[in-house]
Amino acid sequence: MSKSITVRYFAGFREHAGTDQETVSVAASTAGDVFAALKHRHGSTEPLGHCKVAINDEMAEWDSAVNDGDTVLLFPPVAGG
Amino acid sequence: MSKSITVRYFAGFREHAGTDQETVSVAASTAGDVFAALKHRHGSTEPLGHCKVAINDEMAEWDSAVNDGDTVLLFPPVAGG
Amino acid sequence: MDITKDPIEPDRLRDELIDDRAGAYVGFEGWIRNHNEGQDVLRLEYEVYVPLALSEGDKVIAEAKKKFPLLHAECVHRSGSLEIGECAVWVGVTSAHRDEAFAACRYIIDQVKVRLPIWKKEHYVDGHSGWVNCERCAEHGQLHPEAVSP
Amino acid sequence: MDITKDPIEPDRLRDELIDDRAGAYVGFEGWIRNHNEGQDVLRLEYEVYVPLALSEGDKVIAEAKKKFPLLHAECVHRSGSLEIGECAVWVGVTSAHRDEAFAACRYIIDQVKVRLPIWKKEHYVDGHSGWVNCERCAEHGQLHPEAVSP
Repeated sequence: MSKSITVRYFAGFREHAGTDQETVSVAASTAGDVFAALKHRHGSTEPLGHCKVAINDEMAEWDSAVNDGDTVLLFPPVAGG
Repeated sequence: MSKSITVRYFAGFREHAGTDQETVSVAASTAGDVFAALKHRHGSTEPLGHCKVAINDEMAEWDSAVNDGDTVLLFPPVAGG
Repeated sequence: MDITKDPIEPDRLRDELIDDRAGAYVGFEGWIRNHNEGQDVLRLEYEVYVPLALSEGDKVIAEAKKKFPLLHAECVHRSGSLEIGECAVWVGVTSAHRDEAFAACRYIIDQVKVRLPIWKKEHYVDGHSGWVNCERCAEHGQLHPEAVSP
Repeated sequence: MDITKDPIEPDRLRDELIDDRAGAYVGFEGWIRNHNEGQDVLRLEYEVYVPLALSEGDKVIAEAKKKFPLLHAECVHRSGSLEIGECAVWVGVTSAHRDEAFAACRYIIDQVKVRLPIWKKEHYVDGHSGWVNCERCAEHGQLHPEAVSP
């Protein structure tokens, strides 16, 4: 069943998508499903384990459930310091 | 055979000896012999391994040879930092 | 944890950790190097997702305080554009003895680097640029292997 | 290596290590704590045999530079009378990456503490005093077990 998900893109993902945020309708149970469904937007072929995800401003796991109306933040590999 | 050795005392050794330097005549082959012969002056019952010694301003070992006229510096356990 | 657009002042930050019970202070600073993986770096841009960088950084510091008997620990990371030589991140730790100050300072910087939502784009002397660590991000010019950063 | 009777200024000393090739700076400071082994400390006196402290300190720094790929490394130790909170020793190291900066800073302070001819006498709030580490020095009031210092 499709859910309405607001997706936020960061760093390289944002540059590839050409936007920092969009609301999409996706058939997704988990954060990982959202990442996979939007591969054409963020453009990443990184293994999921290199990237991170947050749901509604809380750090989450790729197998965390997403619900209708959630905001999913897609983080490319971090590089602080 | 006795040698004339100038002995310098530091920290607790100096306080115990009541002087920072004296020239003594001792029968000593090594720095360790000097330490042992002057136990009544520096007063230490520390194991030699806890203390350090220098001869003529160069760090030395307890089995380093001493010669007539040398200056032997007796260092109690160090505590920098 | 703090994120700032302004220059980091390590001496001022250190002074805030002063404590009569402290016998050891260890400070770490990450500076912008003029090279990375054989390329000449001109400047860097840090992108930080502030809300989660702050909460995740606070978690890291709380973990360090739980793991080690510390008196104080703090971390500040820059955002925005930085020139060569500027301080990108500072970590300061005080404790009674030095073992835990070294260990905790190291723990904090290691965790901050791998967990906080912070990205850096390097601008090279030859004109191109790229996001560090993002080998397969499908971005133009992002041909970096796994970054080895300070 | 430097030995000084004047207050140590870590921020000024750090600035002398600045280098465009440096990605990491690690600084260690040993501060005078208000307690040691359960006793309340009032102040400390450092006795330093300067000629050998300098030469042995220079050796330690040279060893660190040989062991690790450093850019710069320096150490300054105080002598004389110090109050609670004062900086007794500072070590600063810069390198391209953080691994070696942490390792070298730790190496230098560890070696400086066990090898340099430096002694400290603690003066306690209750009026007595003693040379740290000198359990069996046969001195009055020197009843300390092996010291665990910062």
